[in-house]
Amino acid sequence: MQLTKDELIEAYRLMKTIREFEEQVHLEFSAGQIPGFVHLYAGEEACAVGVCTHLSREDSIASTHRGHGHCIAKGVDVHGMMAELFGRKTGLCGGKGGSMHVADLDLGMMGANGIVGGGPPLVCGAALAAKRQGKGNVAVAFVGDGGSNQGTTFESLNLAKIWNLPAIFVVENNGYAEATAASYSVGAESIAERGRGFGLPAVQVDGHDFLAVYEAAGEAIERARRGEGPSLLECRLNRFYGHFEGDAQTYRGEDEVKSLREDQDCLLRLSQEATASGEVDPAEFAAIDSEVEALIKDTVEAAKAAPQPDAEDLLTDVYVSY
Amino acid sequence: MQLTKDELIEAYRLMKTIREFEEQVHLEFSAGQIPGFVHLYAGEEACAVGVCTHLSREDSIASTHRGHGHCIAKGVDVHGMMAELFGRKTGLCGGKGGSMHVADLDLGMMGANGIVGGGPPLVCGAALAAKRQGKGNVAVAFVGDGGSNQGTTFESLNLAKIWNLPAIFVVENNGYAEATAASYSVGAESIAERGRGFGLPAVQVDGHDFLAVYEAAGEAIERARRGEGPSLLECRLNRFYGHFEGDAQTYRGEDEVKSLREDQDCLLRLSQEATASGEVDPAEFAAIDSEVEALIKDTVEAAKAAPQPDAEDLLTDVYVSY
Amino acid sequence: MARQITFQQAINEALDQEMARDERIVILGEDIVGGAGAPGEIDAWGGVMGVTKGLHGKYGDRLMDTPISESAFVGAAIGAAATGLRPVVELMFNDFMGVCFDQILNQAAKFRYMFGGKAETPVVIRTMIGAGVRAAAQHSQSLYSMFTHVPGLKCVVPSNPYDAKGLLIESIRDNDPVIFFEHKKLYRLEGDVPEESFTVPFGEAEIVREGGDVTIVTLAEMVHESTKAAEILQQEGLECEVIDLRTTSPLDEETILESVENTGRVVVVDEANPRCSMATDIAALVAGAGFSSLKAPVRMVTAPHTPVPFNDSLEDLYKPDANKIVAAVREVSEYQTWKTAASKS
Amino acid sequence: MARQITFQQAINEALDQEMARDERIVILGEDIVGGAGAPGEIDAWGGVMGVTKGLHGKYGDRLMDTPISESAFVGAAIGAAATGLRPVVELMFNDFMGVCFDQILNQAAKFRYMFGGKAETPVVIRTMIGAGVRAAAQHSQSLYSMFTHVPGLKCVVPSNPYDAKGLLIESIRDNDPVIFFEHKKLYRLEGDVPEESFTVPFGEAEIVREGGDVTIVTLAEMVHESTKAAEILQQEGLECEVIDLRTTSPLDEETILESVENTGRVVVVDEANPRCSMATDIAALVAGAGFSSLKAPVRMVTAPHTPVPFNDSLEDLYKPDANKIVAAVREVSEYQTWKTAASKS
Ligand SMILES: Cc1ncc(C[n+]2csc(CCOP(=O)(O)OP(=O)(O)O)c2C)c(N)n1
Ligand SMILES: Cc1ncc(C[n+]2csc(CCOP(=O)(O)OP(=O)(O)O)c2C)c(N)n1
Ligand SMILES: [Mg+2]
Ligand SMILES: [Mg+2]
Repeated sequence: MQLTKDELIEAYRLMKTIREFEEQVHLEFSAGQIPGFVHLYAGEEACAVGVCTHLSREDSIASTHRGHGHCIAKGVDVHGMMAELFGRKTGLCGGKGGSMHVADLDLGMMGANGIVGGGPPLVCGAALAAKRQGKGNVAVAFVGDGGSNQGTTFESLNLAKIWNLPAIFVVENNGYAEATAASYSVGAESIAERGRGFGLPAVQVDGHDFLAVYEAAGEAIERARRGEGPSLLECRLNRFYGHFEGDAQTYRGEDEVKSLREDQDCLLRLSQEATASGEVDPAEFAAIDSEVEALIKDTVEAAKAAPQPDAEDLLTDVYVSY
Repeated sequence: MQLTKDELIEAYRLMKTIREFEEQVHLEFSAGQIPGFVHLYAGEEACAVGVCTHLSREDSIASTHRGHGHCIAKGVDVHGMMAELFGRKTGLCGGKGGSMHVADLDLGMMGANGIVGGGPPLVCGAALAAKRQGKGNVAVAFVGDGGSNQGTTFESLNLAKIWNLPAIFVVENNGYAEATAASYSVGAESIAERGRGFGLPAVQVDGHDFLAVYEAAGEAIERARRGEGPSLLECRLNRFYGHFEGDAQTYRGEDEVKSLREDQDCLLRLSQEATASGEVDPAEFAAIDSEVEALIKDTVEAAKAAPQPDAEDLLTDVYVSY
Repeated sequence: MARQITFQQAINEALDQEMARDERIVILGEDIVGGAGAPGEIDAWGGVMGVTKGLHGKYGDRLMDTPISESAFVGAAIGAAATGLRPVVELMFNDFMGVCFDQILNQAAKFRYMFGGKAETPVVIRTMIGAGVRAAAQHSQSLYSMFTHVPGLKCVVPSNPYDAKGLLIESIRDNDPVIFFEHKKLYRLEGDVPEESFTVPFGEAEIVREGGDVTIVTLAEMVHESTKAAEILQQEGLECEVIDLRTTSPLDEETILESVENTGRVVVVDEANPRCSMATDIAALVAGAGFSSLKAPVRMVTAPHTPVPFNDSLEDLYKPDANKIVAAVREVSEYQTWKTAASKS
Repeated sequence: MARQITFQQAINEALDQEMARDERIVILGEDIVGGAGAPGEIDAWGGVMGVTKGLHGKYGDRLMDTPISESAFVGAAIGAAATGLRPVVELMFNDFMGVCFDQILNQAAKFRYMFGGKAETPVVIRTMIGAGVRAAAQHSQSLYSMFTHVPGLKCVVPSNPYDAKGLLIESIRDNDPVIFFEHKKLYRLEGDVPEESFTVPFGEAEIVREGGDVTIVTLAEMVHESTKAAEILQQEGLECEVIDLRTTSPLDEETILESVENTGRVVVVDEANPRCSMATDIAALVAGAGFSSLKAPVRMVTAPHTPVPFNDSLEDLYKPDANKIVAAVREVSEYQTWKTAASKS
């Protein structure tokens, strides 16, 4: 699987967009501008982008509470997303969803999900729909290491297997579920190993390595497109922020985040590799960086200027007569 | 693990008691004497007895909808059971439970269960209680091949593993969940294999072979008693009757049941082996057979003669003031 | 005379006609074909009650047996609904909602609202309710009140073959998640059902019997006990209006309130447990919007606040029946307020 | 003056005192210690709201962090309760009942009855309810009506620190499964709480404010909005009696009915969705046993029949508040029946 230079640059742009989006959300949340529960994806960008680069809008993904990265990687509009986080009428969900419920069904983005383990069953359904439609589409469930312990996830692995569904389960093992270490909560040798116990081809990759994720995801997705059934992909990676915005992170090691930022930054790694090999000029990355920064700044400003929902919106989008 | 002759005879007696209990229930149900949903254990006796022979009343078991065999193997009173199936006041649950809810907490029998997958979480709890009490007791969950697909079961395997609980998951793979073949519903190579994916020691044994079950269960239970954590034991066996009483069983192969009765009868196998080796005189088994037949006949007669619950019983054993 | 078929046949026919009409419909559930992977007959069961029997022969792999993984397959139906199919999923007994409730409560019910109207979830969950077959505490519950409590779900509780067919077709064509409750005691009930396809709209209760003295509001199997009670009471000169809700969400408030305006006296008959229930829901409606017409306390005839007992006679005591309904109607009809006493004198 | 602590501290103290008293108590839940297996601080969280913080230091492995496997660990708590322990389990948000409801609905709630009284299940499930913190549709529900519907469960809904402590201790000592609902907006509320151990009995509502004109029946956080409303109304010369249910199952019917006997006018205030709810439950009680005293329609002030929206102003609109309660009380107090009109003249 070879990436063209344009594809690589596009992947970098998406990863940078996620990073910048999250950094700005972090600031706005700290400033009290964004309400509710917010979980940032910064540090994990290579996974979402490495997987979603293989997908078209006819393919589906279901996400988690930590959903911004998956949305952006799937092509969801960042203005709509930012406005949604601010709860504005112009948000993707009209301000009724917020960070944990960003969705764009038209783009095959089935929603972030406030319920850990909520997505995998839904993805079995999307994969079933894809299979019946017969156009070679696939569906991807993103699951955390914590979510990998939920019964719904296990059931879905088995269902996808026995129905031979074009489903891919991408486990983002960032080492923690809230404050609990994956080494404590996952009894198996690895989550991939557990997947193999269910009869799924399963591999573990370094989730900081965009190219590694890209390649492993490509294989799993191609297998699914060929009608050869589901796979599990365990990406080992790290989150740069706390579980949610506001988390003091005392459960982490001293300097853990600092050293992650220095040594395990998937963006840095991708750009360094690409510039070291001479494939991309550093200036090109720098140009993307400023474009993206401007774009995200604009989303924040636009969101702040956007109108609140109308009072009547409380009663729309649901059957109500009482 | 060597069984003494007395132990072997006692095991045979229990197996025969289960068989005879089920045969009589089958007749009484067909005659319209027993109401409700009834699932018979006939054919699977070696499993319940092979496992429970290792247990004392301080050890716990949780059973399934097909629970009569587990009850008898755990020492539950057959008169109380039969009366319960008939819904009588003298039944173990005062007639309020029926076949699917026979329980005797005093004997560590935590109940048959009408919910597939209901038992494994409960067993994690009983195992936790045993662990905290520190007397080397264990808890055993019986699960069907169908129940092995329930999310609650998977979660329990992981929980038992990470908490290093003295829990044993005995999967009774009788090839069917209702009319659905295990070969269809279980995506993994085997249920034992799936258990290993969760990090549990797991073996598959011939569930018609009492001695094989006895031995494998003994190892798992001893491991748990020593504080070395949970295991999974997959017993491959067969049920002689339909899924429930009334099942026409058209999904089964022609003569499937007939040939099972001839070739895969765990009772026959045990008695033949024991008599062939000269360890037990056939007359001893014959004597047990008639004792057991008389006993079970008596349970039926006693149940029929027993009183119905009183109207007031409707409102007892639960908080009610409205 | 019109054609008579059973409640069960009516459901089968609705599924059949809709599947023929719309390719996107698939049916998922445990043994809804039956015999998957087994050596014997395929389509061996058609579901545990045989309701879907025969459809596999016509529609092949549009019906799929599932493992006992309710979260996964109910969730799959929901996910498929959000991405282009129109699944009908069978959750064998409504008691099993416990192992898959999240997908209904937090996924299906919430999508449309929380995604700002950008999602449709046309899924139907067929499930069995009801006591009366000695199936004991875990297979006899009537849990529709819990689903009715949840915004975003529609809840259907047919009492007869005609409604079963018409409401199921309506459910399948609806773009919201619908929970379709089938009372296990009704499957063999026969009734007139047109052969052609038709729908019964949501939110329209049926007045199954007119009467000006007391209003009986009820649903599902209890419609029949209520009608029986009304017949007994007619002998005594008491005319009951019996209202069959047909759907609990949406609820036809008007039909209830209009009837109460006439009668001023209400008995609600609900087989389920009493607290926070459909019975209290109707009673509260009447106590609010219907208060000015009320001439007597609202009486609820329900199961007691206990699980369902196994024993036959206890279970019979547990369930509301015509006798209990008769007693309740008499009580409210004999009730004299200061106001009614005054107006009579 | 008595000692003041927060609602959250009251819960922590109740757990602490009971754990010291009874070895059999264990606490299970996600991050109820926090930091299991992690390199940093142990007891890092004490639960997502810090409620159990500090207990690990005293009681060590009697507190156990769990994986995100609610069915397994809630079920384990239930199984342990049936075999000799007295577990308190934290289900982070009550919205997550969907992934573990079977163990509550069909196991814990049913054991005692369906085993003919031969089982006890002394388990407490602590869980968070309530809207108001912009947590959106899946983290803001108040689902106590579903649990109240289920026979075999007891349901506790404290509104203040004193009750939180006394009711939690009572819950832990009770031999039935208890669902203990903590409103997330109350954790920081301060109030007088004795240092020593004490219990508040189940099934005894509290009259938090006396008044003869209108009865307001309410629970949890809404007690405070109701009190606020009562204060506003007092300015207008309307005296409200505010009743805090404290437990919804068992329910203190007498206190409600006695109050209605005095006032004849009732407003029920419940933050949850309106259908088949605690609001309808109380309304139905009053429409039945309280009917003879009723002088006006029973008004329910509840959330609308929609999921909880994320946006601040929509969420504020969603929740009942003092203004809405004031309006409802005015409405029922101004209502004139033929009877009351007549009796005045
Ligand atoms: C069913 C359910 N249980 C618990 C939670 C609370 N919760 C939200 S995120 C989270 C941790 C998830 O960990 P993981 O799956 O590893 O994802 P990560 O946050 O690391 O991306 C928990 C426990 C929830 N939202 N849903
Ligand atoms: C949660 C749940 N789903 C479905 C059922 C209906 N049901 C009862 S037994 C059964 C089959 C169980 O198969 P298996 O676990 O293999 O046990 P066996 O009957 O073969 O002993 C099913 C589907 C149930 N009781 N509970
Ligand atoms: Mg994680
Ligand atoms: Mg089986």
